[in-house]
Amino acid sequence: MATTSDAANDTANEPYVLNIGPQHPSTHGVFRLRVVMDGEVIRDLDMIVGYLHRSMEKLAEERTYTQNIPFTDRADYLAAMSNNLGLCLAVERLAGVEVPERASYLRVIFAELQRIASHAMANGTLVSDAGAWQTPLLYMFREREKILDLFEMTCGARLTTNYMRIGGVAFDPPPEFWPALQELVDELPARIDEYASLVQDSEIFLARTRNVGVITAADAINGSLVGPALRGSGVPWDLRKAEPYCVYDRMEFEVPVGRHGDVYDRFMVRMEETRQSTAIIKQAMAQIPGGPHKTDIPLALRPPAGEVYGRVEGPRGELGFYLVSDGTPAPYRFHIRAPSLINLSLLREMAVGVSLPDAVVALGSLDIIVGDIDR
Amino acid sequence: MILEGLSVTLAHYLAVSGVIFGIGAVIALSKRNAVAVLMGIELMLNAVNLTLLAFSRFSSAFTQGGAQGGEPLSGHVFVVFVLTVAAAEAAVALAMAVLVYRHRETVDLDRINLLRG
Amino acid sequence: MSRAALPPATPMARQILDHRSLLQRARTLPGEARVALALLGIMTVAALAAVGYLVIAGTLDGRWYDIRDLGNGTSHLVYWMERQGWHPAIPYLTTGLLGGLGILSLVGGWLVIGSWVERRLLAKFQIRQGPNRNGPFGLLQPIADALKLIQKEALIPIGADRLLYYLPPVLIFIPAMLGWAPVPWAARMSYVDMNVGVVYAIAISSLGVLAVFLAGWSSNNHYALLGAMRTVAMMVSYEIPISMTLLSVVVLTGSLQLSQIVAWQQQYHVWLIIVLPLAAFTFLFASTAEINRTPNDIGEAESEIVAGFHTEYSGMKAGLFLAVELGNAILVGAMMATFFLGGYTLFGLETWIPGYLILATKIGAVYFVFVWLRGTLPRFRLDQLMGFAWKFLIPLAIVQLLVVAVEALVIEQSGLPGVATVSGAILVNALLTFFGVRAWANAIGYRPEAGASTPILTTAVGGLRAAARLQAVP
Amino acid sequence: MESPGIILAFWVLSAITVAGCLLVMVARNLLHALVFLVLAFLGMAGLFVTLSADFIAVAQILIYAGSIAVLMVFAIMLTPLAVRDNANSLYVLPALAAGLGMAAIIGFVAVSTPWAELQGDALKHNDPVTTVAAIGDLLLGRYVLPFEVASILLFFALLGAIVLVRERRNDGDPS
Amino acid sequence: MAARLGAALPGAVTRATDEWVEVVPERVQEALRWLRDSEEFDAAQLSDLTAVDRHTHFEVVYHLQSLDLNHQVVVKAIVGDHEAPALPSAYPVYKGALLQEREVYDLMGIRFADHPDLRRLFLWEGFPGHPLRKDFLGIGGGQTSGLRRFPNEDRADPDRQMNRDNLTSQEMPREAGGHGSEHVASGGH
Repeated sequence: MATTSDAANDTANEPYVLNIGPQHPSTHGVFRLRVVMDGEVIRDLDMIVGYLHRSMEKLAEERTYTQNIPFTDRADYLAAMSNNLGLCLAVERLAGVEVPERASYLRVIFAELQRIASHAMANGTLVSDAGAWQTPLLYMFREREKILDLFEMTCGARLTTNYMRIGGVAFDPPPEFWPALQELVDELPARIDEYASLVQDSEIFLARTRNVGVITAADAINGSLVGPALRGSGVPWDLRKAEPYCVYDRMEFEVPVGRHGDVYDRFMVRMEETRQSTAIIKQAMAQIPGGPHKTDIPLALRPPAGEVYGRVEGPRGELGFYLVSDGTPAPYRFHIRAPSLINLSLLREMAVGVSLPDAVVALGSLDIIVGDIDR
Repeated sequence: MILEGLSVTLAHYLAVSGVIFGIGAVIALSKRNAVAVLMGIELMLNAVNLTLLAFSRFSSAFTQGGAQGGEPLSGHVFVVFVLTVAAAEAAVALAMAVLVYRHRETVDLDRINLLRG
Repeated sequence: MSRAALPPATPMARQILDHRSLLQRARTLPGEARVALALLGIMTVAALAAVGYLVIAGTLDGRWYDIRDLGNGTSHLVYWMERQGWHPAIPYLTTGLLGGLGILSLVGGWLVIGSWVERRLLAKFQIRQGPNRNGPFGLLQPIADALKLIQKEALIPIGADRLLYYLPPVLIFIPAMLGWAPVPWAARMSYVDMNVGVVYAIAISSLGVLAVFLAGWSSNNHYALLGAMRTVAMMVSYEIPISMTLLSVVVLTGSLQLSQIVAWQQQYHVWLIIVLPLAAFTFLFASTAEINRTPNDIGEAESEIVAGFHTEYSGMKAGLFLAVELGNAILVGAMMATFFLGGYTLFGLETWIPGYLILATKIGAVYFVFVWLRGTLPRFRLDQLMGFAWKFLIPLAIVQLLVVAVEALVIEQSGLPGVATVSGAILVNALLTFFGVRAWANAIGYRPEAGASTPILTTAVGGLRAAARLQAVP
Repeated sequence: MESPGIILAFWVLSAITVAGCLLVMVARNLLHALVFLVLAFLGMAGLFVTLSADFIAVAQILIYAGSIAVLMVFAIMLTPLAVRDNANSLYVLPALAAGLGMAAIIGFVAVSTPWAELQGDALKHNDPVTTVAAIGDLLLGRYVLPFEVASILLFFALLGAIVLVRERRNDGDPS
Repeated sequence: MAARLGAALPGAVTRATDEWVEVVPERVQEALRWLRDSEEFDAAQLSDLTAVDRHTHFEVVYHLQSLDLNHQVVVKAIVGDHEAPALPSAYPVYKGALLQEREVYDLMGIRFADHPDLRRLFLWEGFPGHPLRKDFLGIGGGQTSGLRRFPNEDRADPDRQMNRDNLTSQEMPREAGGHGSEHVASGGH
């Protein structure tokens, strides 16, 4: 509430500390913000994570490379496919494994499906954070459900897919998969438009997200932001374009870039990315060749000693795997560059001095996944 | 009926009003907290309101429509003014309490002795 | 595999029609039961037809057993008691108790049905099923909820102020019930048709503030206190536009009595929402703030402060808060219907249909709007809401009041026919609403955010320099 | 005023009001005191109803229980470090003496004065009268000058309160 | 690249391969700043910061990314002291190092000088050891990972105002306003 800026007063006033989390509707997991409030305005903010820490990087040092793939499912549990892909690409580069072309196309299809599913979740929860009582979220879940059905159809799991393998993918999709996928990509653009019409022109949503949580392009680069958070600030940086992996160099798509760097821009970038992803899937479906879906590799793959930093553009941005090999079947060092964690670097700058609802929306727009933060 | 013969007269209302006024005065005089003092003052004003309304109701002008020259509802109008003044006074007094707190970090009236230097 | 083909989202009405469980169950009944059910149905229809005929034929008009007006029954009861020579207190108390029971049971019943309606409707808005397990269409769900709430443990937070922690669930219930007193359910049918009905309604609604504050403060929880302070600030601010708009209504209709306001609308055959559209909007919007509903539910914004002032309440105490929230929505619906939607009248139809049914329908319509808003809109921020109240609604309400004062004078004293003057007032107010709102919004610096919000699409990649290049292109 | 309802109401409401006032005096917690104060205000509104002052009663609820109580809530919450207790100052005994003295004097005058000329047929007359219209006529007729003065007073009170508690604008960084 | 860096900052580069440059640990901040500001390298973003335990020493690895030029620069700093490793912080150059350095400190135990807020990130203050070190074989000190409370979590640094008032009750000191149950600790104080 109202205080003056006197030093005497500041020390005399008890800070009003609010613990947002670890169990809170807007932290999207067991994530905790300890916020010092002055009325509605945030004066200081501390982030407390680690409630979901499983020490994945330590555990990985005792397992073979293939055995580590399921860990990546559980790091960013809303983008398991992209995480699988990141690790597999890194290991393939380290060990020099060739990937069949069909597998590369399948990887692109699944990674893009995963991106749509993840963005649906991100945007849905962002609108929920802005106060819409779950309606937009459930609209987006409608499409996400279908994508998860496709995952289940292919690899038997909906969330922790464990689908990619070093040298390809685990299974070729069943024959029923392709018509279902065709149906999905045919209806997706209309569904995305429907969702957009529900939210993006809503005057209240604009009032809540315009000029909130603004990050300038320079700050975003310096603060190591990646993914939609970086692109929302106007920086056209997308690893699929910058260093194309798999077969992204054969796809035609565009990178959406925001204008102001606010919450609304990040929201809109995600919306546009789902449209682009649909286009990529369509192209991949048209181009996909036959052939094997996997190269055979030794059960205990022993990459030569050395190190590699492999990365992909996951739904939350640059997902890197820094692997150090000493020639044994298990990695000597296994480090995940988690976009959710590093995107939080600027949270304090975004949240201090604004009101609590704005901070909640800003946090929601960064699209954090606690499994990815804590690993 | 049990209540026969227990009719309520003007004196009853005045007595109740006197008691409330007295309690209000005690609160206003004895409390340390400025807000509590204000509560006492509001109670005293309320007691006065009760008196005014009682006189208005029990005066013969009330039912005879001012036949004897008095306005029947003047008491009510006075009460309206008292309400107005009370609201204004409460707003200003509470603003002052907040202000005093901001400068002196207390609303304890025993410690607010600016004039003592 | 089978899950791959989910049914597409269908419109709400279609989904309801597709819900065949009741009919399917009816088909499995034994033959006798089906015959009995059919007979029962035919008898009900016949009885309704007979009553309808009697009502239309006028043979039952004005008698105590006239179903159109429950108030007649009560007045006959009073006359009967007076004829017995009993003490006047007895009929007084009897009718008081009867009316109280009537309102309590009606509101209670509505709470039960309303929570089901809200959940079902929201589910339909959100392309899901909603409660459908308990009873037909999940109709018994509210009872199951209530049972669950009652048997939950009543937690008291450590450090809570016990007295003030126990009081608010009860305190907040009182104004929610008292508010029903002046509502006219039909001609000559309201609990207390007091002279100062409008002021009474405002005064009663202002009592809830304190209970909310005490609930938030006594819980010893920062979320609760924040929610309480937000709610208090918002309620206090929005009382002013509500009072202002109701003042316009009072000035136009010339009465503080709710039945007279309805009578005015009946007399001129026009609803006040048509005469005073701006006031009606202000009242609806401000009411959502008063009763903490979307888009103004910042007092219990679950994404920010969990549940606001009742975060720490559990069991039936929390249930009471939720019930009051719903009850307030219905009460506001009743006020809205009475002030702006013609109350129990429906352009002459109230002669044939009981007035309370018409009023109930209108309340249901307003409630539907509330649920609709909740299913659609995001939430404002506190400062935006406050700004909207103080910078926008209050000045416009004052202008509206001045205009209405002149119109009321013309309608009352010009001697022109009511059709002409009221039509003129409708025209003037519509113009005021349309142009006044736009002009004032422009004046305080509101610019609609149209266009320019879509992202830039590019195929180039790069960093800061590329970003500068992209932004430079218009 | 001999209708049993009114008599019963008077005694019950007086008891509530006086009890509320006493509890305000003895409550240890300022917010408890506030709750009892509201109780006293509501009881007072009930007493007003027994005096056929329906408009004033409703205004009492609106202004005292609704607005002034909320103002006090704000004042209490805006002074967080201030003691939230309702302690007595050193002057408790003189205050008690003064208050009791006042109550005694008023009570004595009230009971001992022969209010005969005021207790004519008027008191038997229990018909409720509509006071709103009459009050309005009086306010805009005979008492129009005080009415306007009151409105100016309110305006300046509003202005004064805002000016008093306006925060000094500290531009720059908010932390 | 090593040559250019060596020319700009004499004595900073110790070793260079095709893939990375090793710099003197004390001068790593300087080297990063030069790389960020140089027109030629334009290493605008710190995309990854991590460390590798080599039993005798630590390698701190910086992956720098130039977005405009679309190339990656890898810088390594070899920290010789395995017992109490320390290094200048990259935070003054890259804000993105804030949480990554905290993570490395938490899991590897490398202290970054002039980091504004060097606390453990995932584990609680007082957790015995740093788990990602190769010599970390289990939690010592009689503690288990299944602690009911996170000890000392809220008392990390008494100077920080935020920690000081964490568990005091709001404005009303009552009997259990202190650090009571988890309910109080997580219930919004």
